[in-house]
Amino acid sequence: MSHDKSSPDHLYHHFYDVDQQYETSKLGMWAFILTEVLTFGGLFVAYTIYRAWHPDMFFNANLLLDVNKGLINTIVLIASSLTMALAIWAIQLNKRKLSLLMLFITFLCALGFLGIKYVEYEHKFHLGQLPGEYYSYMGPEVVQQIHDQEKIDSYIASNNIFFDKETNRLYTMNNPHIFFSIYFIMTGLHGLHVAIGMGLIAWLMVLTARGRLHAGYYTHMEAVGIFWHLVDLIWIFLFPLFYLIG
Amino acid sequence: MDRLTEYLFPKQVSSFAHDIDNLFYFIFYASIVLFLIVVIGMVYLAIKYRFKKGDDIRLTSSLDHNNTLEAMFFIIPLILVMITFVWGIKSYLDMITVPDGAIEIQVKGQKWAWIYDYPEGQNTMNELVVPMDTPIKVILSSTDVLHSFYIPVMRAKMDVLPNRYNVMWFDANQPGEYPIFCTEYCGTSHSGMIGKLTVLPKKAYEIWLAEAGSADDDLPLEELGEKLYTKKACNTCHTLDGTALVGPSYLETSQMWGQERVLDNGSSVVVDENYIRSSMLEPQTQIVAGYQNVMPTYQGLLNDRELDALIAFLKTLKEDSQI
Amino acid sequence: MSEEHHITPLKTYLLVAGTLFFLTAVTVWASYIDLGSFNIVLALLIAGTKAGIVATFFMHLLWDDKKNATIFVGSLMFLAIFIGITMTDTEFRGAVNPEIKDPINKRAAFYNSLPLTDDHGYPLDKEKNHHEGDKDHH
Amino acid sequence: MSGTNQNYLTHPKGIMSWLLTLDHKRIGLMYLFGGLFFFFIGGLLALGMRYALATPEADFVTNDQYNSMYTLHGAIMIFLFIIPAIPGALGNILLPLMLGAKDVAFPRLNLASFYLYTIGAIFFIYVMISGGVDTGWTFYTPYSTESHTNVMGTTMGVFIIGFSSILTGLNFIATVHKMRTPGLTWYKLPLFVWALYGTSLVQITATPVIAITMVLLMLERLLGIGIFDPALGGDPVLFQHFFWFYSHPAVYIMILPAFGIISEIIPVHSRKKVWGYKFIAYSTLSIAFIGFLVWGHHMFTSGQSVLSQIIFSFITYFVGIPTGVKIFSWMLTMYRGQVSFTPPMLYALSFLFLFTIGGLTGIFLGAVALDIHLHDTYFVVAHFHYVMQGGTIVAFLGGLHHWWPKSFGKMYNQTIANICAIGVFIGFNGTFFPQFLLGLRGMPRRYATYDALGSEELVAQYAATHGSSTFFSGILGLSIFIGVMNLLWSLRKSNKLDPGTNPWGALTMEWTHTTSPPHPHNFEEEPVLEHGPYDYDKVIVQPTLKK
Ligand code: HEA
Ligand code: HEA
Ligand code: HEC
Ligand code: CUA
Ligand SMILES: [Cu+2]
Repeated sequence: MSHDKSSPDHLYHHFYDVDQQYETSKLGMWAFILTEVLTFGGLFVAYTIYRAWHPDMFFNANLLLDVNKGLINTIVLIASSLTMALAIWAIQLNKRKLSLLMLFITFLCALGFLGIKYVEYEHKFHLGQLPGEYYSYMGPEVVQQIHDQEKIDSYIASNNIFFDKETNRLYTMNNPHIFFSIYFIMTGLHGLHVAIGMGLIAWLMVLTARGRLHAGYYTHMEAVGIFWHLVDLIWIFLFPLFYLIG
Repeated sequence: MDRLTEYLFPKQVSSFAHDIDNLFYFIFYASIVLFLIVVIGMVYLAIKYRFKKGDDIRLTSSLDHNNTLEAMFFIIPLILVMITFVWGIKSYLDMITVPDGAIEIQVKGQKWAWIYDYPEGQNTMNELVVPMDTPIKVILSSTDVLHSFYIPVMRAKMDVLPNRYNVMWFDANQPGEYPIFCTEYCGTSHSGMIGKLTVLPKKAYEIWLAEAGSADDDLPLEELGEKLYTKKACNTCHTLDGTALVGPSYLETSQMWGQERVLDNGSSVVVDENYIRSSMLEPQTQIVAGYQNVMPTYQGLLNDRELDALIAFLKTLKEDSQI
Repeated sequence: MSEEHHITPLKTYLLVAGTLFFLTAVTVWASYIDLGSFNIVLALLIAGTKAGIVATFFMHLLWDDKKNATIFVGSLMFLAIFIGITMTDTEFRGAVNPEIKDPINKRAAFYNSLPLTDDHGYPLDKEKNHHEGDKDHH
Repeated sequence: MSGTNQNYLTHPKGIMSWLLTLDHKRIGLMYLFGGLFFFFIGGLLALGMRYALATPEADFVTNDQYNSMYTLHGAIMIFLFIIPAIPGALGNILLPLMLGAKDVAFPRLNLASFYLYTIGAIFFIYVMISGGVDTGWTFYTPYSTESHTNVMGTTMGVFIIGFSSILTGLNFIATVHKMRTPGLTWYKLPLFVWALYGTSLVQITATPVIAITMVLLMLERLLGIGIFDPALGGDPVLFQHFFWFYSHPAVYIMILPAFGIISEIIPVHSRKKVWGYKFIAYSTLSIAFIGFLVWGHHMFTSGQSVLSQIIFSFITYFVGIPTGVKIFSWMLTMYRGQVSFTPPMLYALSFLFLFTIGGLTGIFLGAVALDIHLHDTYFVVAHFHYVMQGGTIVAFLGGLHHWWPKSFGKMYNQTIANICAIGVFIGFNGTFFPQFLLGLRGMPRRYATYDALGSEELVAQYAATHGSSTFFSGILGLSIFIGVMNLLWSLRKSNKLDPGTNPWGALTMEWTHTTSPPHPHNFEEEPVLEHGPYDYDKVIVQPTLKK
């Protein structure tokens, strides 16, 4: 090899020096972030267009989401972003223990996030607020009050529920099942990213604990950090788009 | 030019066809010029500067740009392209602006036939009849997947979407019979989804319209059935000679008369008038084993007499085959 | 090599996180006052600000090679192209021929959904619906 | 170029050293043979289709079989051959060599990318065995959500190959930015590198969208999410936006590497400085960018809004201008050069001829009013074969002949190669030119039969044109086949070139600074740049092989 003898062992043979390697990895990571933005982007397009087409559907269906849980999750994710950043800060100063602790907290936050999501999903599954064809939720009141024609009428007037006199059947207006399709796909894909992020953070913890990462070499952590902040960044948009505005 | 048009294009039957063909010729001749510049230039340069036997390998010219020439690379295409754009859009706007007083015909695409509903209530299948020199506005929709309604002689085409309308218009300036194609892939018999456009002089059209739907009243049932077999597009899926296409051959069905037909859910049903009738009106309820649930319903497209006629026709097949 | 890399002071990080929490509170609060269509604009503005903060500080774009920031901004630009041009279609259909503006049956939308009531308006038992209402579109 | 005999083909040895290799050259070769294999399958399907179309009736295959054949033909050619395999093969082998780098930026990612390609390919093979798929390579909903064929397998395959493509793009971008040897500035890069760079930008920006589109399509089938399905209130036209937002830029993933190849071949074989270096370089980037703004020109009859029709038509034309700049520059490169008619040069010249036809017919299609007549007819089929087969594949074959001695240290029979190049040219024009006529006369594409058009005269007309197209497709297939066999035959043991060989007297770094085939680590010493890639006005390198 053409490296001088002093080159550290974490330098791959095809780079000239550690700096080139670090910069290259970061550039690669950012190119990857671009692909992530566009993957989610496709879903944001679907969201925007259906929202523009059916604002009332979004408004009504939005009320079925639990703002508090969304808010807690937002806070949890921002906190985890902070600890992730601090983990890098700590490793840059060679505070390995602190870095490990920060990673661990990040990991716990991620777990908490998924836990809350699980509760949310579970509740929706139970109610039949499912994507697409499987959507079956018509609002709790409807089921109870259904044999009272007047109440049906008032319900229809207020809630965009359509009662078809010919077939004598109830339909929800404006396809909330599509809202739920988009909701589940976007939050689901985001959740998948959180889970992948957890795996990566666990891997970082192992590397750090073994002393493989240190102030002189922490590219992995920097890259995972960027990924993790992206996960946070996407949630920053999902939260208001699904939970807050209708 | 006319000879060329005759060779290159189908007839020009709509009022905008001529304009579109001319747009084609404009791009065509401009392209030929550009193409010849590239090809003649290329061949000339390659031969002029070819490396001949016995030549020495030498340093070649360092010439690698020429500002005027490069500017031309931009400017000339830009001009050509802008003309094309303006022309293309102008013609396009003509093609989508439906003139007042157009006859509105509803066209439904379904696997694999075209169904036409006339404003006066007549309906036909696979056979579109229109008067000459009258704008026709077709309102398209589909009952299943995407199709595309294409009349080459009109230079008109529009996709047919489920749960959505699309609009297209044309006017015919020559009587005659012309093909209509489906140009959006829609399954097995996509290439069989072919309709016929008949352009009649106005008078003849009125007579046709008055008779449409009632014209066949005096035919005997079997003959009417035979006619409906092609008219209602049964033949896209059912043959008479025993080969199975998308659906079972009528010959097979008629030979099963009175016997048990096995359905795809394991049960079976006796082939009789009622079964055949429900096969046409509610085909999705009883699916013959080995076939898919693709037959469209003919509810509303066949009246009682027509149903009887088809059944009568079916029954004749068995007898024919026994002779 | 640590000398060469920028080390962000702890204070910055804490400040950034504080701002993010604060903006979260603001956006939740803002969602409870009715501003009409301005609600969504406001929410997106706040989200955009938060995202910008995350990218510049947490993701270190401020101190990085400018190429990385370019890539990131580029990705947003392509997303904007995707949304923007697609909407020139979805928002303007039917400008010439109004027939094509809306779906034929907005509700059809949901016509194969499960009927909740039987023919007399009484609720049906859910299990049973699931099988009936499935698949068959017509 | 010292005399050590070590080269990447023979060192290290053993099957595992290939399967687990991190060497970009070996990965490139694996892509090459994978790609050729699928080219062969796709080509056989094409010939089968041509045979079926020679007569109007469905006598050779049934409708369903035909529909499956054209879908697999299109999908395999696009997703398994020209998108991944060409940058994957020539790009991988050459990019680091041209940059004076020891490898691409992320060798492991590179191998992962190849394996993703393999997994995707396995999905396709599974689809072929399990009875095919019949949606067309465009997967339009709602047909694709209800078709009973193996749509899931195909979309899964496309999804996975999409990731492979993304990883390659990402890798190349990092490589071009960070791995150049000192002194190799942007304007000293060979134009092939610019082309790969542009390609990679398109790959990473467009491909994620096809990935998510495929996911949505799969979910649509599994769960009926309703976003694209009109039966559930969705919009099928929206699917087309999603699909073409990827697939239009994807046609530039296919053609930009070909542009790069041509930009290498013409200066080398004309022994002349390339004309308008900067114009060619920047036109690559502008094509890549403008390519993102025109996807709707595939949807002119879909019922999208009039506003979009106008916007898309307008921008479509602008792709033609930077492309034209390239074409004229290549042509003028020969001016005052020394042109030799070697096999790569013959392919390059026929590229100029064929691609110009293909590109100009794209302009016909960009004119909305005319496209309404031509959309989904054989005119479109002819257009895209002129650009893809006549453009990309011809350039690819040229590139293969150009760099074959570099990659393997073997020289093929040049006379046979020249004959095949001419055979491809004739066979190709004979196959696809008649299809323009078919399309103008209204023959729709994706038709398994054309026997019942309601007009005997029309059927006879179509049959005659289809017949001649089928006849020439035989010549085309045979020429490509012999051409490739000629290359493979050169690999026999007895045939060997001197490691220092530079058969064309080229000046780019892969020829001047390393052996043929190259050293496992590319360069024995750190390469030092002595001249630009096209300095034929300053430097003479004797070609080691004379004709
Ligand atoms: C390698 C792939 C490739 C390339 C490079 C291109 C290049 C172009 N394509 Fe093509 N195209 C396809 C592959 C490709 N296409 C495929 C696969 C389909 C069909 C998909 C399907 O439906 O299955 C398709 C379909 C397609 C359509 C849709 C047709 C339809 O379905 O109705 C259109 C419409 O605008 C179009 C236009 C163009 C244009 C304007 C270019 C331009 O980039 C061409 C630019 C080049 C030139 C213009 C020639 C050289 C320039 C000069 C000589 C200078 C002078 C120029 C001017 C005056 C403009 N293409
Ligand atoms: C790269 C892209 C590519 C290439 C190269 C080709 C090549 C060919 N194509 Fe294809 N084609 C498409 C992409 C391509 N096609 C696409 C995308 C569609 C649309 C599909 C759809 O509608 O969904 C299509 C559709 C299509 C149709 C229209 C079908 C229809 O609409 O009904 C036809 C009809 O003639 C056709 C013919 C051919 C022919 C004769 C060739 C010939 O050029 C093939 C000649 C090649 C060979 C015969 C192979 C030789 C190879 C070797 C010998 C390699 C040897 C290697 C080893 C031995 C290891 N193609
Ligand atoms: C799109 C293709 C298609 C068209 C058009 C079509 N059919 Fe069918 N038909 C089928 C298929 C597939 C079956 C078998 C599955 C089933 O029973 O639904 C079938 C079954 C039948 C059967 C029962 C046959 C048996 O052997 O049990 C009858 C009767 C029938 N069709 C009559 C008609 C008539 C009459 C028409 C025209 C007016 C028609 N069909 C048009 C596809 C079609
Ligand atoms: Cu209907 Cu194709
Ligand atoms: Cu395109």
